[in-house]
Amino acid sequence: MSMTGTIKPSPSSDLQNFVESRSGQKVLRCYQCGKCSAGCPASYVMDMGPRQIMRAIQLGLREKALESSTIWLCISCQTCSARCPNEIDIARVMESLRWLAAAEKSEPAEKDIALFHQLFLTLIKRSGRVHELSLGALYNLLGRHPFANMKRLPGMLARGKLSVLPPRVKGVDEIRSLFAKVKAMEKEHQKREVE
Amino acid sequence: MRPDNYAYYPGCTLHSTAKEYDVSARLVCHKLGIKLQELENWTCCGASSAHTTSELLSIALPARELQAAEEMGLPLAVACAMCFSRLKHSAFELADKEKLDLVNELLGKEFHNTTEVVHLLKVLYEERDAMTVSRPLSSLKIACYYGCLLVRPQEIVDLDDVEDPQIMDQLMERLGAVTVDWGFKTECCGASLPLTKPEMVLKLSHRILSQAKQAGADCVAVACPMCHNNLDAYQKDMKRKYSDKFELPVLYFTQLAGLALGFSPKQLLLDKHFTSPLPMLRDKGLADAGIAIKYNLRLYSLQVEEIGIAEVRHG
Amino acid sequence: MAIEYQPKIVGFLCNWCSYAGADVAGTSRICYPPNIRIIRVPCSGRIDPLLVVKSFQQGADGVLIAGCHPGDCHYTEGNYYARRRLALLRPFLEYIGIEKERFRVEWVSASEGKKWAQVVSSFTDELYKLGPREMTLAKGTG
Amino acid sequence: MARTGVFICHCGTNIGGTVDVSKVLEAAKSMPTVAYVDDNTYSCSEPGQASIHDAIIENRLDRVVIGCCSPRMHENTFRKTVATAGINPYLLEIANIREHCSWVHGDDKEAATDKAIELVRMAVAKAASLEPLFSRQVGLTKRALVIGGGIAGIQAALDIANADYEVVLVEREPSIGGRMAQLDKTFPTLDCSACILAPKMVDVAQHHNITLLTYAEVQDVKGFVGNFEVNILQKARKVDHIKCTGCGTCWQKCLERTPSEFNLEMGKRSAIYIPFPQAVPLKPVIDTEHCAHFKYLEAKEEGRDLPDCNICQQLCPVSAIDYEQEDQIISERFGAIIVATGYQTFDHSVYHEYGSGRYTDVITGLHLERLLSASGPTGGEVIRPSDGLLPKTVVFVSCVGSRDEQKGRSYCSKVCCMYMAKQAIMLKEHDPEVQCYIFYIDIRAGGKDFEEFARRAQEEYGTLYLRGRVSKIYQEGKKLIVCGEDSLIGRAVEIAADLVVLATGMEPSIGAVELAQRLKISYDTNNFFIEAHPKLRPVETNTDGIFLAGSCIGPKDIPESVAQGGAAAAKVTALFSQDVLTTDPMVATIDPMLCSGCLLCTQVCPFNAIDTQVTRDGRTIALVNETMCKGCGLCVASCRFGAADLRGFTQQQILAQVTSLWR
Repeated sequence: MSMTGTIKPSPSSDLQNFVESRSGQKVLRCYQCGKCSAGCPASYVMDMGPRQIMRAIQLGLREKALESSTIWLCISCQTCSARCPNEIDIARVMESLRWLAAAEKSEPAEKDIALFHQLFLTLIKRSGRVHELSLGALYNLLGRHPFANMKRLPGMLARGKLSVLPPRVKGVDEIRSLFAKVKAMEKEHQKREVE
Repeated sequence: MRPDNYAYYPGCTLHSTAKEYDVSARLVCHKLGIKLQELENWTCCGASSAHTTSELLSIALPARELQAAEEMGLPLAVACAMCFSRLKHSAFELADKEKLDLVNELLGKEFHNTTEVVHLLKVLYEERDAMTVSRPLSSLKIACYYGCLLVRPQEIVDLDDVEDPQIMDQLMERLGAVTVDWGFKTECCGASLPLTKPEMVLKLSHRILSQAKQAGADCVAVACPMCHNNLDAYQKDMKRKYSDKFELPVLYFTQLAGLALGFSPKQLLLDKHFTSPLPMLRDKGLADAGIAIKYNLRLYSLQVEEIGIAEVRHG
Repeated sequence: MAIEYQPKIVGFLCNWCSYAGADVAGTSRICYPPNIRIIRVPCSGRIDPLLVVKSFQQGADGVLIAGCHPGDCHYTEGNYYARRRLALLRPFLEYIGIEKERFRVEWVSASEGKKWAQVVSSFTDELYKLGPREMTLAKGTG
Repeated sequence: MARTGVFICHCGTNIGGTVDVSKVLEAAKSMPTVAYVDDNTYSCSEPGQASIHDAIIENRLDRVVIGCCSPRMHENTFRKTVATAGINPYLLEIANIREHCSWVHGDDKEAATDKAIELVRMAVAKAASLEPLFSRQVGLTKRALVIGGGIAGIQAALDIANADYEVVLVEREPSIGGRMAQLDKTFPTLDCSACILAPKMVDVAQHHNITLLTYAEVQDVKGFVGNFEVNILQKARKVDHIKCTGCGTCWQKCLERTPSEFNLEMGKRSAIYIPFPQAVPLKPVIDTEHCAHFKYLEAKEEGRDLPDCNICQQLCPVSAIDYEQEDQIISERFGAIIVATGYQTFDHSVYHEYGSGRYTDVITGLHLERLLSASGPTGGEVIRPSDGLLPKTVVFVSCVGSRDEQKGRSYCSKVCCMYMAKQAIMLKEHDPEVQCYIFYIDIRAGGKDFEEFARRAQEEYGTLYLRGRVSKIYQEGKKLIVCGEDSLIGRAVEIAADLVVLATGMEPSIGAVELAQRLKISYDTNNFFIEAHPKLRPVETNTDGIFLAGSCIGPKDIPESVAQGGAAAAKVTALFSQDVLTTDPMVATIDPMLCSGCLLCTQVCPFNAIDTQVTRDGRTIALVNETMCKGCGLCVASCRFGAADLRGFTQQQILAQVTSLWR
């Protein structure tokens, strides 16, 4: 999405409606003071601060919001929500934007983080719990940064903090069907939204 | 009348990287006559990944555990701040009848969303007056670090003030320790990003540690495995990056409670940290062997029985 | 022919707080259901229980009384008398077959335009839920 | 049979745009007693009133109903109108079809019209049973009470006194002067606050028409316009101010030292003290909590042993020190009251993210005023409270306790933007090496020469304005790290400051609510007092004879407070220019035939307005004192025999309104 050229503000856009209905937050309450961006631990690596995301929603700039790295770099620490003078739960707004981005399968600006979450869920689906060793290994393999974060591995193993074998839980089949049902439901839901 | 019997949800990390949190929690609760019954076949709460990608999943996964606890008819004690947050959020969302029906359909179970979710910190805090402190931490200056997920958002987790929480401080003071007044109790440490954004975790965690140090703390007390990992495991890298002169041990509040109640550092797995607290504990005269307890950790269903004096290692 | 049920509310408002509060709702253009008919009285303490009973007898679906918050009465203590007097009235209303939900006493200050709108809205909603009164004692037709 | 005229006002489109006026007129025609209907674009306008006046005469109307705005707005206007047409002014009834109808049902024109018709019908029904009323005349006490000795109260007191009426000025603190006395310079002119205030304070002290009661509080208020009875608590000063010459020996020789409230605890004062050098009256009070003598007495009570001290008593050349002096109640009569109780600064301890007092070098704007002031604790040298060093980097944080719903303060405190600019300028004047940063959300400089002043702070004094609200302040070594965002560039900013100044907002002075309840005036959700009309009656309250001035109504700067002080004074002098007051005739009546003499009414009446009389047949019955009665109607509702009734709101009239709804 080009950062140059003029923008066309579209008040009370679909984007705004989606965010407001899914997050329960009133986007227009934001008066752009920037306390959120100022306190956000991740803002310095984001392409837009939380304040700018709120603005993008107010202006109805769909791509700008959904293609930002911000929504993926948000750690949900909720510092913004805790301090917002207008009592907007900005973390929830971010959350709702991620859902929309995921639903629209729009290319995530932070592929690694998206990948991480995806693997995380895959592991849950497979064994019910997260096996950190596998998580790390898979992430490094698929993320094409084979040696990321290996420093601590020996230490972890030495301290018996990482079990080599993934845990086994009886509830796994339950979990798998749960995942399946959720997927189906969400598909259904999206269809309805489209229509 | 506070319950002395809880359903217990350790969460994934407490069975691997945060083993010591699990063990110390169980030991302390045992000593206080609080029964922790681990949920059978519990599964992951979905952590940040679920609520990042799917609203439904982020409610359904924790709901599964809530339902299990409901069946046991017990309040659900949680150790990990992330799990705590997710379970609380799920319960909060499920106040909406529609969502509850949806989730019941997903789980294929009767769930009425009656489970009370409590964090272990709150459990011990409620217990503080009943504790018999055999090894006061009086020589210790502690910076209590709560992290973000434990206290936010107030209207959902409702544990303590979001900017200046107090209950861990009060608990530590009850155990004889001195707590420092500092401004970083709830600043974020980088949460689940070490894998994806290590440099960010370094920056944030370093700032927290140096603030704790400046406030004059001997160590930091935490109540969250992620916080612990971020603050404990990366101190070598911080030294390199920020040429820090100091190391600051990071302990779980349950380990500190364990010390005060007389367990030995070894029993509390205090030797498992990357930044070893043992030297510090030795200067403070808190490292001697405590009451000997024989226990084995196989299957993580801790059977504990107190026997004689001699220190016994765990199998 | 069947006309759809439109609850009619008689509202007795004290001049100094609640009537002014209702004015503020107007000046700030806060919309609320049109079912209420406001009668201005100097003080909630002026409201004779008889006026409430009469309103119901005439066919009111609900009666709302609003005055200054306790402690804020323009006449020092009028609203305290009102509170006690109207508390005694409630069981009597039930006795003569009027659901207690149909009678409300609220404190609305001169600045609480929003609260006034909320009070009227929620009361009106409740009366819609309750449905029409069976006119046990009413001589009016409602 | 009454002949009622119904007039419906369009109020431009305010009513006409929503309510179908023609329908209302049509319906009104068929209402009982209605003899004439008409509409006006603006009934309150001169042509509008004229047409009503003429219609009354031409159609021999004897009742008037006007469907328009709230009676709280124009009832008096129209009473005058009908009076000019020869009808008793109380034969008028207003149907509030604007505030209670068109403005709140804009979403449903049809429903609004139906409702308007019913409101008019109710009014017509009531009008039919209205009776002519005649007001009485009572004398008035031409003395004014001014509560609060800040700049607004001082101005009000002086103006009334200069109009040659007596004034009593009551101030809670030992000296008048209020907040303005604590300020160093004033924006945008930069003249010295004390220098322009002190002369006025002296005028007050010396004025032959002003009685100054400092260290005193209003305890309770009875009565009504023209005749208020007020009890004032004069706290014991332990110093006889008649004898005292203010020579200063006592407060110079006193050995005790305790934090000075006036200097916000940054300096110390003696136990017998005047709060600041220019204090008026320049006579001390003893703070018994910290005075060694009183501590000794207390200890003796409890059987403990403490050294006694009475240096002040020994050294006082006129033996004015009176340890035995007690609190006393002063009862006075007043015709009017002006409330000017001002503001206090917001307590920032709820801002944990700013340290909530944890960091000594995070101060408030008012602290900085004291540090800048030559009469302040540091003699005008701005130093860091923690280590006394001179700050070179100073960061201002705006909107602390303003525009922040999360902290329960939604309003803008109005003066902060300007005082920050002023303080930035003054800091640079004091020390050219100082660099000031101001974090702001908006620069609100709406006032004469304000914008120009704020620009000077930036252009001439190099103050760097950063647009964003600060999220966090923490200590790093000797520096304070201030974390904000520059929202114009869209990046987070961190500044290492030597001194941080929180621009804390204004909130009503402590005790405002209690005072409002004593005076029976209303206050808003932020506890600011409510004016009778925000636009047209800005210094009146809804209680006749009680007026407001200054920041007790809402945040204000000095010129506005002075203007309001003068305005309130003008209202009072206008009131006092009359020799008698006409009372509201809407008072209670008691029917001697129905009165059983139970005298319950005498007990419930809040104004002791019900006397008793003995009838010819020897019965003792109740009798309303019409000058005392305020027309609340409590007696009416509590009279078991229906003997009591209230003129203008009679049982019959109200019942008529009710029943008209189901005709």
